[in-house]
Amino acid sequence: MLLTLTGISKSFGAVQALRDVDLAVAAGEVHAVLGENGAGKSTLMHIADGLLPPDTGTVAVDGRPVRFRSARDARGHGIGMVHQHSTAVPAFSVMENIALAAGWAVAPTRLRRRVEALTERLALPLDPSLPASTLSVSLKQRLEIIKALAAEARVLLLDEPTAVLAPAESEELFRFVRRFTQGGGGVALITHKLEEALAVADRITVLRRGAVVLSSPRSEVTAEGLTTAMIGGSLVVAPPAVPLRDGPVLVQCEGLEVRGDGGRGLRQASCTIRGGELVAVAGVEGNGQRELLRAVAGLTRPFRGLLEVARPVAFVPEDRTTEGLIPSMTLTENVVLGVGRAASWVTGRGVRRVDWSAARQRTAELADRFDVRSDGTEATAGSLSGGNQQKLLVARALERRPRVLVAENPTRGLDLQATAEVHGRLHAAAAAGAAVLVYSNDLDEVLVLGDRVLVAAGGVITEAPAGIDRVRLGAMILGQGGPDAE
Amino acid sequence: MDPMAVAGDVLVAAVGIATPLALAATGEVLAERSGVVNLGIEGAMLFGALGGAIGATVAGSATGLGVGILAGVLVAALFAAVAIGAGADQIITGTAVTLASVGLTGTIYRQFYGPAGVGLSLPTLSPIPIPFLADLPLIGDALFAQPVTTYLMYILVPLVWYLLFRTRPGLAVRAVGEDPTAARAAGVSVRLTRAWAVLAGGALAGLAGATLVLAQVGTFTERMTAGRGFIAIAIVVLGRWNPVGAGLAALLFGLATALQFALQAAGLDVPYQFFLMLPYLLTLFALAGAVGRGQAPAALGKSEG
Amino acid sequence: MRSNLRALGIGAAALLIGLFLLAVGLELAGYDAGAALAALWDGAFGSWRAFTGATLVRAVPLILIGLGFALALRGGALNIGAEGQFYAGAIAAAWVGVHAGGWPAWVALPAVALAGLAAGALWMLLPVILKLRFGVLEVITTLLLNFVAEALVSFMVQGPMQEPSGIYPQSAPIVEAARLPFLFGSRLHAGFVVALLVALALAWVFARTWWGFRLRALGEGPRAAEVSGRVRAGRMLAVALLWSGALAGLAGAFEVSGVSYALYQNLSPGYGFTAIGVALLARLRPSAIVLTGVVFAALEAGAGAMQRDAGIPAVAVYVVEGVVILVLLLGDAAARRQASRRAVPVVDGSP
Amino acid sequence: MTGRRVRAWLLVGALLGGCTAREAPAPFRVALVTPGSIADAAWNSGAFTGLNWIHDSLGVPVSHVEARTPAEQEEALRTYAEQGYNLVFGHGFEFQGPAERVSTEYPGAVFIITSGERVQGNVAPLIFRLHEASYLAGMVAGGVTKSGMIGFVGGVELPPVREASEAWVAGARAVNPQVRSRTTYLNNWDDAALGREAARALIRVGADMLHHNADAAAIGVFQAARETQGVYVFGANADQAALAPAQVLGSAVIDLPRAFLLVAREVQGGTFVPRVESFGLASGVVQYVPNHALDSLVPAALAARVRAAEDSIRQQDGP
Repeated sequence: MLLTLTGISKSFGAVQALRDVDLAVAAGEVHAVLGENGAGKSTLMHIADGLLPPDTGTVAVDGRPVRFRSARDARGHGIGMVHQHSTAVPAFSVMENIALAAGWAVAPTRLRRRVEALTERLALPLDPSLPASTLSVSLKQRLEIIKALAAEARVLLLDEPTAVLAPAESEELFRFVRRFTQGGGGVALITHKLEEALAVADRITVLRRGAVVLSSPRSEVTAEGLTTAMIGGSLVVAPPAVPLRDGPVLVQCEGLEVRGDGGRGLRQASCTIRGGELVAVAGVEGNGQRELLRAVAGLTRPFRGLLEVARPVAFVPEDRTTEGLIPSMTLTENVVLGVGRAASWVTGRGVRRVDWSAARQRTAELADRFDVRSDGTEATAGSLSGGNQQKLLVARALERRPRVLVAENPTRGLDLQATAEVHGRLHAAAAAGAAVLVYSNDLDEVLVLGDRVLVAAGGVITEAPAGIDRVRLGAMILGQGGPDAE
Repeated sequence: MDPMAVAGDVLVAAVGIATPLALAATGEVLAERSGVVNLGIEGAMLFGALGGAIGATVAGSATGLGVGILAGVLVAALFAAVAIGAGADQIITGTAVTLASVGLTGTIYRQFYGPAGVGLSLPTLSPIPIPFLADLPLIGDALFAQPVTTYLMYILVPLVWYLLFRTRPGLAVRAVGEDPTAARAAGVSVRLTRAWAVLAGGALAGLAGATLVLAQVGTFTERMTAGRGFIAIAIVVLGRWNPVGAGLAALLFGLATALQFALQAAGLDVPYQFFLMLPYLLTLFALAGAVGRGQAPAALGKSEG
Repeated sequence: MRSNLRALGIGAAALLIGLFLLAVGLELAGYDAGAALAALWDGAFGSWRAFTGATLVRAVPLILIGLGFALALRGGALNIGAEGQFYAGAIAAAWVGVHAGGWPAWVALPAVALAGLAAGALWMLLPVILKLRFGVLEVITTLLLNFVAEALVSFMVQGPMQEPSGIYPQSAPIVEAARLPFLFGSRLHAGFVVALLVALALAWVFARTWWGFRLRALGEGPRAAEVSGRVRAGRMLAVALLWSGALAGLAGAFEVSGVSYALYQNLSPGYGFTAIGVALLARLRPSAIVLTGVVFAALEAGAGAMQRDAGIPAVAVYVVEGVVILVLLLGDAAARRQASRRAVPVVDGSP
Repeated sequence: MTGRRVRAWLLVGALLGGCTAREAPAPFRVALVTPGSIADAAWNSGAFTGLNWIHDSLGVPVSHVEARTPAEQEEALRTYAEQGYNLVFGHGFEFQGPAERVSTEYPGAVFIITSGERVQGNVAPLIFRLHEASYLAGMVAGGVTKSGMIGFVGGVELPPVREASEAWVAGARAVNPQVRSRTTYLNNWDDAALGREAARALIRVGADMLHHNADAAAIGVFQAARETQGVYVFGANADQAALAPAQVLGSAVIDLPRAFLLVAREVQGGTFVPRVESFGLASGVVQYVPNHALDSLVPAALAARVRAAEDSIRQQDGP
């Protein structure tokens, strides 16, 4: 066994994150760790990676017990973590990032040669002198892998690696994973996607609420069995509402061009969204969809072209704690900020005042209706769990009674139950006559959610044909053919 | 009068004035590259000056430089304990450290040299002309006939540049300043790295203070740094967080100050107060012209804890 | 409410620790610490005269500048150039006050105050423009302008505003009508009441108004505030900074029209920097700034008394001020750590 | 809540005010208020020494405080008067106005204002005509200079500073009408490094004789002179030959302690009558003190001329 975790428990205050968990990664094997968000997968990986010490239990490498005091320690033992979000320093070049992670000397000429040799050997090409901030999402992930392997990792811990990738990119990643295991390495693949685990893993372990509920070879499990193990019960899913096809046009854009922050931005978009429609955008990060959504939400000014959006517009940003909520402020304050001065609790002319007791009351009602669980309206937004934060964000967006609702990755990091609830709210908003525009980097979510699907590729927005399947949509977002391709 | 000679002399003064500023600013570059703004370097300089004076009184100039550096490190350690150890706001901590330093140096000085503070007069480090180089026209004297502290500055500025941009510890310092989370994931201890950077910055600030005493005036006077630490921080911004840039920016400020006195001494019929404003206004406009938003270390000033 | 009490507790503890360290230091240096602390107390609170004429008079600029500093920092902007804005306000106020001959007090006094406000804001204009147009940090620009302001005052009192005999580096005295009336038959001028009113107004702005709320949101979560679409960061910070400068300018105006009655070069003993401590000790809360302003003023008034009655170097009080702020920061950090130990960390590698 | 907290605080102050009234004053006490640090080796430290002399010679309690701003200065005078001090020195012209205001409230106390303006009630100025000594220093400079250029470094442009600089130039021109002069101000009394740069800038434009009135910052002027061959410097306020024994040709000196003691004796003895007390060369309180180690640099004829001028100024002053 390359890596063995035995009897691991970990708690944060009153919360028991892991309870007596065992996990082993063998050479030549992909071991999938499956579970919902909050099941304890990340905590387990952080213990394996040396970022967190376990309360009890042991970590062993090659059968010998070890105590990691830091991530560097773990790396010294051949454990390499590939985080879901890039851990590259944005201002550094690719090679500086590799030097930082692997402990290599910094002298530029030698470093470049060394990096080039490595990427060639791994068959993962990457220009050493590019700044990390300019890399696409999949190249950022590639950099993460190269960083881990530069430090001579024998075990790779992959944390939700496909969450931000297009299907073809995922395929490429898994081809690399197979090469790596064939070369004698071991892989722990953390995921909440069943199909992925079934497709790639040699062995599957399911975590639920911090405990192992199932662990067996791939050959001995079924999709149904895994679902039951993950969720531990049946899901409540709101039925999709029937869209109003003939609602008024609420969003209209024509030849729209928006400059991005350093990237290419949005080069060309023409679209029409009617009230009652839920339109989902598919695309790999950095292809113009972010600029489209933010222009529709009124946050960035178009560079060129026509854009007409009915008011009021509400926006649910992807990053809940820096762009969405202010963690240090209370629920009430966050609601007041989001709803704006049109709210009933903002009174007076000239010097506008806030009637806090009215705002508190309304926040309490919203929290109740949207099932936001907290220590009350005066708790800080930072004290909420991710799912409850997202529900609060959606609640306050809807409180504006928007005619247009824009949401970026509205279920990122949420568990299945919370995801279903958020989906239900979005459908309900459309059913109530709003035009809803949603971007998700999860193709399945796009297909489940959208009445219509728009595709962002290379800064150009096109509409996907009705009834498109996952494979063709995957090809479209990589700009490989589509209905209009010449 | 030979205008070349006058220009050369102004340059000599400019380099002299720039030396402590460049030293302190280089130290601050180190700290800021690690993500820490240390407004306490004004205090560290002041303590460096006092340490330099006391050390030189007891055991000569070399000891003075050593004690000055040590005093700067101690002040930086106080700052680091509060701002990094406890994760307190850096600007506020720096202000408090400087405030306390003004009080403490004043008190210690009076304690050491009597309540009325005898005007102690220490031998200063005299200029050491470097053979051949010092004979270069115009810049020879300015650059190569200076006290040893200026040569230390010539060594330390590129050294810190090399450290930051060509070595692993430097890479760690910059990583911590750009993205502490990423640095931690790479196994770099954020607090420890920042603490070292701040302490090294304190050492340079202490050396800068000692330079004032030992290479320039030969005595300590209360509040003698007169805001040079704050100027050094502006110089860091002007030098775009690069030791070499900071060295050049310090030279610019030194030149403006030297010019200011040259203009006063030239007996022009302009109120001298406008000459006094010159270095500061020049720095302001240089900042407006030279600074882009994207230059600062991304995690600068954000306490971590 | 409970957090208010705890903050007050930490503040008081910081003060006590600072004083304790002062006493230890003084004993070590061979002074009589008991006599020194007694003198400190006497000089600050020992008599009605000391309390009003020494402590509260000093508190006025500290409170006003502290309020202005808090106003800007609540929105996330650091104004450490209050010293310069103070002088700008003093120059303008003295100019108006000297030329207000024949005006009734009810015209002259508001004119002086307005001149101070306007000049303080004007002195902030360049940093605001540099921040918005070029992205130059206001910390640096406001600081550099302090040095410029000092030279400008020097020019004014030697040049265009010098008193008629042309001998002394000070302006002519301002007219009687432009002098603030005294309160309770003491040396405390009416600027104190204005400072209290400004504190109340600012507390109300933060707690009750839409603008104040958005400013706080901008300070606590700049990205979220902007993305919410309710806050235009540049404009809001510009307004907050200009008011911050204006309040420092008002402090300068009151120092001229309530205390010195003329423009001098050395009008401020560093109010602009001490007030930073005042505002931070109060955690930027206007009501608490009144309290901490008085405490810091008392420390400085007491420092004079320490020197007068116990022979302690007056600079020693800076040590107390510095230590009080440092201890406070440590207490804060400890409280934060305790709070975060109870909370569940976000487990994605970032603390 | 705000209001309540503030009211409580005010109440505390009021209560304390009532219960700690001061005891009756001791027979005779003397106080000094300086506008800056007494660690300046010049203007302020001289006054502090004077205060100590008073303490030692008259055996009376003394007290000192630094007050940098107009507000603090008036408050310091008022507090001393309130505490019953009989004699208060305000060490600088800036104390004149505040002292007059305070004096109306406390007619019993005597306020002596160094470099003051006029007599008003019990406020009396103590004027030092330091410029008479600076004039003599200028004469020496004008006679000795080889470059024909002399320089002056001022701290802050105050009346006594300007007077000294003007007298210095006049003295030099009396000996050598061709002498050119330059004056530089620092706007600062503490920054010795700047003082040095200012002096060096003067030396660069050819000044080989320097004089100053910049307190602690002037230490840098001496440093600059020590660094440059052939440049000589004249001290101010105190005999500063020790700061640069090979470069200081002489100093324009005020014997502050002696003047302070003279006044204190009178006030203690009850013979003091408020008047403009002005000390020049004639009194011996203001002196030009040559550095005899460098006498060889000053031609005998020049030295004689300086002595003659000194005598004639003394005569004019009268006894």
